[in-house]
Amino acid sequence: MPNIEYAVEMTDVCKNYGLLQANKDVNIKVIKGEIHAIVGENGAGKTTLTSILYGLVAPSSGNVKVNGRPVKISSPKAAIALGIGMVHQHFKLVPNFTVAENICLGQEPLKSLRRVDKKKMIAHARNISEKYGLKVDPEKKVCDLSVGLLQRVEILKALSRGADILILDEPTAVLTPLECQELFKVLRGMSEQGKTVLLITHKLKEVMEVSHHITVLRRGLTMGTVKTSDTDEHRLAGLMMGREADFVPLEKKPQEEEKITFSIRGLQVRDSFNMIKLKDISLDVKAGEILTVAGVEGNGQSELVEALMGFAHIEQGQVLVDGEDIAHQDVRSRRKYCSFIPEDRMKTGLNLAASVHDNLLGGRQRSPEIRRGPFFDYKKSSRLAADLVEKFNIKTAGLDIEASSLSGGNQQKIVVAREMSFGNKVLVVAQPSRGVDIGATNFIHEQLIAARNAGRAVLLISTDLDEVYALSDRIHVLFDGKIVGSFTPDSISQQEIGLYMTGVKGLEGTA
Amino acid sequence: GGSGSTPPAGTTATGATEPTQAGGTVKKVAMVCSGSLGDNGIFDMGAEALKQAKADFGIEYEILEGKNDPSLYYDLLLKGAQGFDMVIVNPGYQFESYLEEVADQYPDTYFFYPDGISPVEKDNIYSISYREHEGSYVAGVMAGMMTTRTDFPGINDQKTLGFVGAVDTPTIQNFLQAYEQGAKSIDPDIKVLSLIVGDHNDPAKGKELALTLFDQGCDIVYQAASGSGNGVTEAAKERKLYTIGVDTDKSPLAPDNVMGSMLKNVTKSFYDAIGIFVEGGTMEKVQYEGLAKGWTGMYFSPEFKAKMPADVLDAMTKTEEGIMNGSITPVDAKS
Amino acid sequence: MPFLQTLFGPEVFAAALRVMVPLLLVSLGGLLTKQAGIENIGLEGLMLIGCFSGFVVNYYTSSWIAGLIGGVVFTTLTALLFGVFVISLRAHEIVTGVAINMLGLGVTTYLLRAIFGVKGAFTDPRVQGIPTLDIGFLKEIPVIGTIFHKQSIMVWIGLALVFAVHFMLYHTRFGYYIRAAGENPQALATSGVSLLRTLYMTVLIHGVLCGLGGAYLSTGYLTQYVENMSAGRGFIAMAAIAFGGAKPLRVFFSAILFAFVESLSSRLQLVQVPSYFALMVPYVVTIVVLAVTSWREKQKSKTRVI
Amino acid sequence: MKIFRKLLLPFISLCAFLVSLVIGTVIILLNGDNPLVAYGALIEGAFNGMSNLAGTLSSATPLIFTGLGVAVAFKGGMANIGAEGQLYMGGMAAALVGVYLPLPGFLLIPVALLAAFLAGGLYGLIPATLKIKTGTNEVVTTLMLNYVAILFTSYLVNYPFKAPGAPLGMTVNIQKAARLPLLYPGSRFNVGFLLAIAACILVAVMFRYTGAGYEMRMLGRNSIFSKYIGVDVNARTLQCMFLGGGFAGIGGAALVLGIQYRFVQNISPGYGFDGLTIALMAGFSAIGVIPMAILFGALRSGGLTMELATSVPSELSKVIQAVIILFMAAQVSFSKYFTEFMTGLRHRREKKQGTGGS
Ligand SMILES: Nc1ncnc2c1ncn2[C@@H]1O[C@H](COP(=O)(O)OP(=O)(O)OP(=O)(O)O)[C@@H](O)[C@H]1O
Ligand SMILES: Nc1ncnc2c1ncn2[C@@H]1O[C@H](COP(=O)(O)OP(=O)(O)OP(=O)(O)O)[C@@H](O)[C@H]1O
Ligand SMILES: [Mg+2]
Ligand SMILES: [Mg+2]
Repeated sequence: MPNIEYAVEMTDVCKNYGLLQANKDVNIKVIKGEIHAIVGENGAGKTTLTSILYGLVAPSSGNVKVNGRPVKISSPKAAIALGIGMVHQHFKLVPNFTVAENICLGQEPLKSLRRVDKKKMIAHARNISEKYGLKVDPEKKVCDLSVGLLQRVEILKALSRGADILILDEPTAVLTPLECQELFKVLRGMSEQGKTVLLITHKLKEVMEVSHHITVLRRGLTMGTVKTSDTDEHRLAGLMMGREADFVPLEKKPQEEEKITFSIRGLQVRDSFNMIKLKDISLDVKAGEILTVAGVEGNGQSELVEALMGFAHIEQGQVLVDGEDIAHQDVRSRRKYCSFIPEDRMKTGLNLAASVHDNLLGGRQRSPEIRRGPFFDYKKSSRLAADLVEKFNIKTAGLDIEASSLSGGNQQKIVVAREMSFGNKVLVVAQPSRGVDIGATNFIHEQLIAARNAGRAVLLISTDLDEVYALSDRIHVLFDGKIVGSFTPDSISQQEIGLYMTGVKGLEGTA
Repeated sequence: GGSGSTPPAGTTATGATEPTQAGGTVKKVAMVCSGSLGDNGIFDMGAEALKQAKADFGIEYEILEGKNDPSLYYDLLLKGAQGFDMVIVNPGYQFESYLEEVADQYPDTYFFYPDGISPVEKDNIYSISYREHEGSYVAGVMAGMMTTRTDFPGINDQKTLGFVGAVDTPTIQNFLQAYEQGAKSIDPDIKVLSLIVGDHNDPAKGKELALTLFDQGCDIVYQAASGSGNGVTEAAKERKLYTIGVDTDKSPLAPDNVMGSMLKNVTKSFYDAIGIFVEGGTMEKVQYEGLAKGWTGMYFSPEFKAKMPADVLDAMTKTEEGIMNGSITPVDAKS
Repeated sequence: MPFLQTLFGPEVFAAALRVMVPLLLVSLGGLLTKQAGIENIGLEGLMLIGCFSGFVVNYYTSSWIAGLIGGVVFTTLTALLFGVFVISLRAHEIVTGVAINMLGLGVTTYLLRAIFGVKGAFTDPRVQGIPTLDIGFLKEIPVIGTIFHKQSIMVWIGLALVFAVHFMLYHTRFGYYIRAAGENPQALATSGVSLLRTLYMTVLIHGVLCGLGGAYLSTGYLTQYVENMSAGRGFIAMAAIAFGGAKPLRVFFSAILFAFVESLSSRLQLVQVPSYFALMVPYVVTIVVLAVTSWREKQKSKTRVI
Repeated sequence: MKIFRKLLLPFISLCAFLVSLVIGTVIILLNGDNPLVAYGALIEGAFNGMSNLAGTLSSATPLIFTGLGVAVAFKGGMANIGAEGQLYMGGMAAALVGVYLPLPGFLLIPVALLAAFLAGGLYGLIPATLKIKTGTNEVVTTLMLNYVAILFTSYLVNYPFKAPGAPLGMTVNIQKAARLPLLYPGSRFNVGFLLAIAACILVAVMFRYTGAGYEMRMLGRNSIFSKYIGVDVNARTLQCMFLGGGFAGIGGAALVLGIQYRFVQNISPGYGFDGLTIALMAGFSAIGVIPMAILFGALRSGGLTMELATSVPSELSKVIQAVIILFMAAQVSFSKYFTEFMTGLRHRREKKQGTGGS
């Protein structure tokens, strides 16, 4: 093809982390003005590749060209100078700064005496937040925001810098359908203005929807670039996983028993600012049922999970497991009946500084399964860990390496593997497939269904409606700390449920 | 030696006439220190003595520093005992338990145990201890008389004296109590305000404490605070008031504000001991001395002595005689 | 109440101010690195270097300004060494701090002997003390007068620096960068600010402040050098920093508090409190106050209502 | 490759060590001495012959204990800068038992050690309690408590328990039966060293092979995660601080019962702080503490010989120590760059051989 302008050309890019190779001679060409998707399993090297482009990671070898000119991008500063912007998979925000300060970081407006102009910052933040339809209070401290809001700040921060080449590393993982649509509108708009977008996501549906070209990575190698119109989700999945993607549709066996295993009665919880976050929540989960609490981030799901895990103080109400109230038990005793998949894997779900082995053993440190007498038996524990790694095919260089060096999705799999392995009768599951590739997502879903079919009670908290529809027996919608509606998946469309989630509908019902 | 005639740090010491050599062979002396040089105290004074002895008696010497690390003391003492004829165990009490063993292993080595009396009796251990209280008593007498001499520049009529000590140890108490006793012997109404720095090398705090005392109406502050004492001297200089130095002559630091120094003449005592050792003389097993041997006592720089009222100087001389002939007995806080 | 007069007379405050300044300057330096996320227990060593180099330069130039500059320069160089190891070589900051302390003590002691041939203490009339500022009209005012007139110039500079540092941290870009670097270096780096540049500049500025503190101790507060004369002030500074939450104004107040309690504790000895217990007071007070404040913060964060 | 990873760190720390020696050499040359002589003396004084070795090991003994004390606390998430104070409290307790308790020999030593452990441990509980109850930063409290302990013990030996006639605050000598048995006569190398090794092994086993150890390890790295997997965070915090303080306390006992045979005021030249450095350099590994402590002991006792054999003064050997510490501290990052470089080479080789290398 003669006169095609490439915004980005990366050739033979390699990156070694210690003994591990995250990128092996990766080649990718991004045409100016297109939306170019990068897909691949967890650990395929997507984040690494884009981090190299953004100057965050120094490649071990390889060449990068931007707008046709060969460049050495030694730091994000250099990348920014080249008009590159990035939305990071693991948010890069300053906890004790306000939203505005985070958005303006590095380009603060100045007033007299070279003082930073705080008013201007706030105004600026408010403007772009409205402009891009991602609502967030500019004066709130970032450390007080839920994951969903953090994602919005991260995106706004990148957009506000008006980059010509924008990299988005799994921006939609925690956004609601409406927010996703908003974002895609923005991206399309950018590409129409001749700006280039590099989009990383595990949701092939989105990829097919917005992208022009798709580059597939597998285990650090480029599997090639395809025109979106020439392919489909199934072929992509196959290319990503290197085998035929054969997703047997998840079949649920009909519920026979009506026994209520897990129920919440009149739950009230405040957040650290003493604001009521959950008002009089009541719900029942039957044995062999998946009950979903759907809702937009910041409406109380986080608090719900924390309360159930025993992290947040329960002000009023009961949490009953087979009729026994565990509302005021400590975490250890709760774990006897319940397993938890927390929404925040980085801090809560995992000990990133500890080995994969130690992470997989969490909660078992006292159980005889891994002991001989009073002591750990590393034969037993390693076997147990190895089995989990195998069963949940977690991609890791070994049991004794730090969890931090695993890719996001594989980290998530560790949490899921551990929590599933206890076989508790109650599962509290928050955002189980956040940032997880389709293979793994499908696998995790299979596991949840299996648990359900085995007669366990599963309480799912999720913002991903596809997931919600794929798994739920019943759906409760949480808005502003209240349950504003309950449905069965077949009784309501995604669009309509979206209206409940955003409070457009449903309030009159509970008022 | 009476007040004023006592020379500073053992310059004209006995037998310093011409370099002598007992038995031709060069005598090797080791000084084993629990701490490190630079303490403005017993280690530095000891080093000074060795330097003079080398010049006058042609000895060879080594100084082994223990850096206040007890786990090294044993090695230190051994290394000193090996290949040295005389070991100055400085200060003896820090090395007591090791000395007991080492002195047996090296019967021909001559162990010199300063600043205390060795509880272990051995033929080759010689203890010396200082009667700081004698000199301090004299200092107290002087201060007691001076603090009301309003005709003397800076002196007020209040009967308040000051004292700054490094750390509250028996030795420091020995300085303080006799000083107080001496002052009260002049006038029972005299108050002595005492402050402790809590550190041997914190001149800033020493100065702060001295200023505090001056604020309290003290006009003469007696310092027994080694490194921290330099701060006291500076405070006196700043306020144009007076301090009584300690250990060595402090007048060079502030000629007009150092109202004499109570020498704890370690240098002289070491020097003498080495002299006796080199010349093969005999030395008492235990010496507990002060004025009589000039190991402690007041010293004035000639300039300042000229300023001192005659009657005060007489009184000091009388006191010294009294102490030496036993008619005056200063309190001894060490025993 | 002569007893209370002893404990709380205006002299006590004047003393507190004098005592505070070296502590304050070093604390200001330390809080910067702390804000940038570097725990630095090498303050003691840096301060000592400042004491020594300030004194030596002053000795040879007989100029207090040159002395201050000298102290600042050498201390900053040492701080740079600290920076290279902690920032570029990613050495453990506490180990590095410990090493810096050993280095400071060792080098100064060695040079003291190498240069002046003395050990322990050294002073010389050639050294020109930092002048005091005699503010006439203040003298008239009763209490204020006793406290403020005739304080060293460095007292005033120190006070000014408190606000300077506050301004820098909370009102300039660089201040934002420092704090961001401390909380989430990645966030700063990805925002296009060079993390290295920020950290190194912070470490250098912190060196300057430590140098001032040290030089003031040996050529302003005193005009002499005594081996290891920083005497633990670097560690007290760490406490002041933690106590003030590494915020300049609060650190200023904790420095004042420490200094005040310090001079108070000396005076306690005058009312017959055994010295060992009197000397304990500053440390115990620190712990108690720190505990109380932390506890109150904890309560607040629990029941803050928006 | 596994082997390669295992050998890497030792190799790197060796390099770091060598670099620091080079710098030390420069310093010695500047001082006008022959580095070979100096280092020769250093090594000889540290290791040559049983008596020198004994000297090294005996000065390493208290350091192992304080190092262990710090390591345990840090591993459990408590930044314990207070080993010095805990050492003083332990030493004092041991001294009092050793001096005053009329017990038969075989009981006296165990009781004294136990007393030291308790004293140090309880003293360690103060900052731990403050932390869990009020959230007070332990770095400062432990630091301050050092001074308090030093002053407090000084008071005790200057007033209530003062040895009559002593010019400095100190207790009288402990009973002969309370002295730790010597392992090499003519030195202070005693069973305390073996106890120290045993303690390290014990702790290592606890951390690696017990639930409590696992929980402390997790707690030290991520308290939220620990809470989430059901760890009683407060209890564990107290426990590991008690352990840490206890071992530092025994360090004091080793000093009193094994070396000085009495408590003298300001008995420690900073074993607690060296313990901190040692623990950090050992990466808080209980076993790693042993070689590090021995390295420090060697530098100390070898330093003496060096100072004797050359004109290198004590403060310069301090500087050399500091330099060594600096470079040992920097080793980790060296190793990172080194591995990635090696992996790059491997990859290039594989490419030449045509294999994709996946
Ligand atoms: N800092 C690091 N240190 C060591 N290994 C790392 C590091 N970062 C990533 N890796 C490894 O590099 C490989 C690629 O990681 P990367 O994050 O690029 O994968 P990814 O495609 O982004 O996966 P995901 O979709 O889960 O985010 C993974 O195997 C991961 O274990
Ligand atoms: N990219 C950067 N990395 C580190 N520090 C910086 C950076 N940019 C500025 N600073 C620091 O912040 C201080 C003020 O920031 P400022 O950005 O206004 O300086 P500047 O040179 O005017 O930059 P600009 O060109 O953005 O105006 C500078 O003194 C500098 O020390
Ligand atoms: Mg990724
Ligand atoms: Mg008077």
